[in-house]
Amino acid sequence: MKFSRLEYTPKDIVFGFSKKFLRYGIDLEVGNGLVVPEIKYFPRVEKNVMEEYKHITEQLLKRAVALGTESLQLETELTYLEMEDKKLVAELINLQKSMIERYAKEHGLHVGYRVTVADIRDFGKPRHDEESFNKMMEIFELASSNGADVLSIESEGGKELFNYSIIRQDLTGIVSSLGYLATFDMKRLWKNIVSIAKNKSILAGGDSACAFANTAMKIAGGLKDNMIPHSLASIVRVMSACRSLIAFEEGATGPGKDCAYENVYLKVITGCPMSMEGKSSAVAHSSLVGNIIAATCDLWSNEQVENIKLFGGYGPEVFLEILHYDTKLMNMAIAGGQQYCLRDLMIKSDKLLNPQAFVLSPDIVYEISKVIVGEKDELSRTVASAIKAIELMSNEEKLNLSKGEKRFIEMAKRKLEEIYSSPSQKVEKALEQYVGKVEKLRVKDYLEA
Amino acid sequence: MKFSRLEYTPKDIVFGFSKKFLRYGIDLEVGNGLVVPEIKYFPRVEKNVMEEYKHITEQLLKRAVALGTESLQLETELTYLEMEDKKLVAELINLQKSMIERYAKEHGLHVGYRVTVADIRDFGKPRHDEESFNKMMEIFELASSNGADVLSIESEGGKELFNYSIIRQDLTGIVSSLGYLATFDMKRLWKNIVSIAKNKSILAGGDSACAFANTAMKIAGGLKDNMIPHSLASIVRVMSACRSLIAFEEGATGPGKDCAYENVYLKVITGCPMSMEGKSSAVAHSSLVGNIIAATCDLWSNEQVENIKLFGGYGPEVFLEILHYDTKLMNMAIAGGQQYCLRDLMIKSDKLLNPQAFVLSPDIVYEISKVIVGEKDELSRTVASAIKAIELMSNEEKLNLSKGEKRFIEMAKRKLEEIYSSPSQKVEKALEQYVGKVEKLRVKDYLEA
Amino acid sequence: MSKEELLDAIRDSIVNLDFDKSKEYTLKALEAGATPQEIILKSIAQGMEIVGKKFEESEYFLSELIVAGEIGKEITKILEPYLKGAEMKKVGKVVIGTVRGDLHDIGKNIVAMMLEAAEFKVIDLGADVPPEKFVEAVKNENPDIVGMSALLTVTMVEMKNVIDALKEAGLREKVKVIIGGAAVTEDYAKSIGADGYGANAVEGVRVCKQWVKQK
Amino acid sequence: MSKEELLDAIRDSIVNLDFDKSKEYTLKALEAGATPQEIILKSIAQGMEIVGKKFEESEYFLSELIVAGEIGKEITKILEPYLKGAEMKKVGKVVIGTVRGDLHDIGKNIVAMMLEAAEFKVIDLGADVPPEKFVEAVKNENPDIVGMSALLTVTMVEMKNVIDALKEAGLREKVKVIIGGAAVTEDYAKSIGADGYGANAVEGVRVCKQWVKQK
Ligand SMILES: [Zn+2]
Ligand SMILES: [Zn+2]
Ligand SMILES: [Zn+2]
Repeated sequence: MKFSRLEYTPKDIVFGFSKKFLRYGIDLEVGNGLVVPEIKYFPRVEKNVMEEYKHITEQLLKRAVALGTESLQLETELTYLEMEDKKLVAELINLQKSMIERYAKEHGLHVGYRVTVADIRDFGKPRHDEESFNKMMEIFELASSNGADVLSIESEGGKELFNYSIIRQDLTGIVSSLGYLATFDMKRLWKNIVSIAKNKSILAGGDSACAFANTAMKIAGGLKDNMIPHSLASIVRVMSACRSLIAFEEGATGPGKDCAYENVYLKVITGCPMSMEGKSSAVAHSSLVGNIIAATCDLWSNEQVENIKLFGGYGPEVFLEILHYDTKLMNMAIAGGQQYCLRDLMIKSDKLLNPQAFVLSPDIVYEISKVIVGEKDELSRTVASAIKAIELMSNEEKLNLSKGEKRFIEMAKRKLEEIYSSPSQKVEKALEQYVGKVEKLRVKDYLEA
Repeated sequence: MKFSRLEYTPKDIVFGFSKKFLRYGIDLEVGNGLVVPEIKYFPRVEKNVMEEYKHITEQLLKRAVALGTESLQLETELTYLEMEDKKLVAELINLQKSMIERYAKEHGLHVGYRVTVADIRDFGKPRHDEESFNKMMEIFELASSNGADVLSIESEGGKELFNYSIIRQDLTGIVSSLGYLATFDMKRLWKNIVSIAKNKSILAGGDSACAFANTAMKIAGGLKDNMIPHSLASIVRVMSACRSLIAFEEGATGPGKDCAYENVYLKVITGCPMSMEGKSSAVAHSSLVGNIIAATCDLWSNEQVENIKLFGGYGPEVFLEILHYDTKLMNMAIAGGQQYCLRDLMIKSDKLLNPQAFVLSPDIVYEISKVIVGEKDELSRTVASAIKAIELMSNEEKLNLSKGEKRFIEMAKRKLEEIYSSPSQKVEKALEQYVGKVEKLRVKDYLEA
Repeated sequence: MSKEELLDAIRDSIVNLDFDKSKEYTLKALEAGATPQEIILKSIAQGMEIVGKKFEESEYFLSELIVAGEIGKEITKILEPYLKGAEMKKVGKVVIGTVRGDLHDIGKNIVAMMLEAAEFKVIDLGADVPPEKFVEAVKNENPDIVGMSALLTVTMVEMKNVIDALKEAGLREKVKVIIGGAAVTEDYAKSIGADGYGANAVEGVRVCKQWVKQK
Repeated sequence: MSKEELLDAIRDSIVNLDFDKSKEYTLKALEAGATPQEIILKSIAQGMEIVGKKFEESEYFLSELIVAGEIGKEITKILEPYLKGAEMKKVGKVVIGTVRGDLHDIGKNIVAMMLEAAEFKVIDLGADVPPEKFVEAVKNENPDIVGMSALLTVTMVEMKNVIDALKEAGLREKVKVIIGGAAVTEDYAKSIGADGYGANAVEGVRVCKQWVKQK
């Protein structure tokens, strides 16, 4: 289903409320006037995997009781190694779910449980590593039948060309990757995931462009790092939104998985509830958007923290406490009808300091999303949304842009408009030249899958 | 100087503003309409101390530049081991200060630097371990002449009796410790510290009752832990405020050091700027007051974090980023004149869930502080403020109190009123009985020092 | 009041944490012909059990458990002259202390008191205890268990020194060693060769109980 | 335009990151009698130096440094037929790869490109590289340096396996080993016996430069 209108205006979009709110898991409601903490964690390598997950789950549920956190979501992101052992995966999901059920019953907690499957494919292998693809689908099945409430993935179709292009600030390559190659892979993948989730009556959550927008953000670094332009990272984010939207077009319902900070676009376009991560995910990566991203979240997350001993407890429980207070503040605002006041502070906090934050501001998101739903196909919307973003950046005089950023923006405008004049021809021609030059790039396998 | 009136009403006290705001360090202004992050850290034991501090300082200043944190404060809390080596202390303070100066100059940062001296005294030794006392004063001198902008300590006079009493919920012992023994030690200590600071034209910051209110909070634990009553922990906090006020009566000017969450009292009574720590100090200890304590802070802190490697960087820089966004939100509220709206959300978030948060609510603080400044001496104000706290707790029907809490409150009311009828007699008589029974208690050494 | 009623009244005043009343009834019970053994078994032990149950059921606080234990101890002191050398049996003996360099002893104190409430004989060496003192105490007191606590990461390393000192003195095999404190983890316990670890006071005491049960 | 003007124009178009123009001027310069050596030294090397300086002064982005390097490489390719076997001298040779189990190669790619821009010969083994492949490459290519990258903590342990495999094959002493990636720390580098560590790409390249300078 293609989305053709927007569900919110910049005025009415706000944290805790989504038009298509959800009820799932153990009495959990998401997006119906409550922001819920979503805690993510990973085991220490040197430890027994099952024991680590048991320890993490127990400490989290205990801490929730100790703090009076009534609603929460746990997310287990399976690692590459865990993916190798199906029996282990089934056992660990079972274990976590049964612990969740026990605590929820004893203490009246409302809990959701998301399982994220790793994209283990080697895109350099024939047919895009069909064996791994099948394994991923089996793990989705396993997760569904052993207790997951929400399925997610951070899929990586197109990333081989993206990696090549991003460090060369090569916009043709970036467009070809996100607006073309990735779209084929997303459609195939999400048809499958949605059907698995529907079979088991659980939720198909969404697919964050971690390998794209998050990678660009990490490379761009701090305000003065000069690795790649922040304005480049910000149009990658916009283009990533176009790519991640495909999961919802294929039937995902959310709550969306966030890692690439593109979910505010998906919320405006789909009306589905979204997870976001911001300041508290400093434990996993620094960002320049720590407050603004909270303005529209339905679940509020910490990215991932290792199960490491800190003075105040282990990593996961410490970050659950931080998320608890963040969400409590937002929920208190909702309770008093002051959500818009708090939201506006969050937006103002970051918006003009950096282009990456700028493109997350609801008014800007709205303008760009209008362009996204107005275009006829994935490729054109990818290019057109980036052009719109560039235009809005250059028109905002108060936006903090260095000379280098301005130089890039000028260049990007020319380049993107050139591509927009005949997108598929430009991309198809460019792809011919990338083959052979870009390691592991197998264009045909995208088209045939 | 005895404080006899209150500097704020519950309506006008708010984060970022203090009547007696301060300018110090490198172009740093605290309490004049800006909340400043104060980051605390400690080195890994197995590492070279100087290298650790160098690494920590560098990562913090770099991260501040990367994020655009314009104002910040670093706090070094000297460890027991470091206190043994005066040369090392001088070198490390010198090192940190010179790094701060270099970065501040290159990047236009505004930076304050607090050094906190450890209370290494063994109160069981004759004359309260005079050798250690002298060593502490030498370290204060050293810190002053090597670059510290603010001096602080978490002094422990009275804690031997407090430790004995708190786990027996023995109110006579607690009152004798905080309202009597501790006051002698605080006066002596702070006369000395204030004079050292004045000599070097730096700031005498303050003295948090870590060994008292923080200990009580830690023992009380989560909502359902049932270790000691939370209402007991909350009156310990109020009594601790009476004790910590003495530093300011002896001439401290702030910014107050927080660890025991008593600073909102000190702010109302003295008008001096105060550091507070809340949700982001979950890394050091869990609390039930993570949001409410932010409502009135001037510096906003994380307690302490080890220099441990996390995925998003080392502990200190990760927590600086979290503090950065917390303070940015508050500062944005100030910039838009919405500080009272945000403050009220912070208060409402925690106030009624637990007695410990309840006694941090500005309206409650105001009522109790009126009692504090109205009493004639340290002992009576300690008892009277606790009685007032108990009264306000029992009068608030919406306050979440278990049966056990209510049982304790009834008992405490009777007991405290009994003490209040003739406080010095009751305390002196009780102290006679504690001697011999309480390890290391040397009552005479308090009176004679 | 009959003797039986008085024994019940002692028990109830322990449960109500009322030392004055419990003392009053104890003296009356002795007058009414109750033996010290009766008072210990029927009043104190039962009172403590009720308080313990109320704590387990989250009705009482740990601090109240401790207060009840103290009242029990005080009453036992009153009974001492009547006991004529028939000492109460202890389930085991623990030498406990906070390690050298660490002045934080409140966690250790809580464990010590809970152990006493669980009828252990506790030798408390205090805070800032050097390895030699632990060794000496093990030699002289012949305990079943040695417990060490450290709040700070910097002092945690001292725990290994104590274990090494016990080994050198040939005493390591005679005792079980348990460690705890904010900085300590289960891994650390394993890595220095401790026999057990308590994440908190309740757990620490549980481990000690299990050890003496296995004996 | 004179030969000298054309050489400057090539240099400037490299600085402006304009491949089309730089190609056009290169062909013209060759026509005007410039030798390939002149173009390499006066145009490409100087252009790269200016771009490098602009990067150091935060005027240019790292990505622009990389683009300039790519343009330089493309022009060198145009010059190849004219060079008649006189290959450009490289400052050193690096075998680089992301270790087995880790598919994250973007950090490794950045380092590889920066090394090339710094005139290293780079043998890039790609991602998910098993120890045998590192050993083989060291045998066949005889590099000065081996660089390994890992983003994940779980795959970081593979780095030790590579070093062990090099030792077993008797090749460890022939190369310097540098490691990097989000999960890696300096301590870890020391603990597995690597010679160096790069906290980021810029630092990694700096370490490599120092090593070949010391040779
Ligand atoms: Zn991700
Ligand atoms: Zn993420
Ligand atoms: Zn403290």
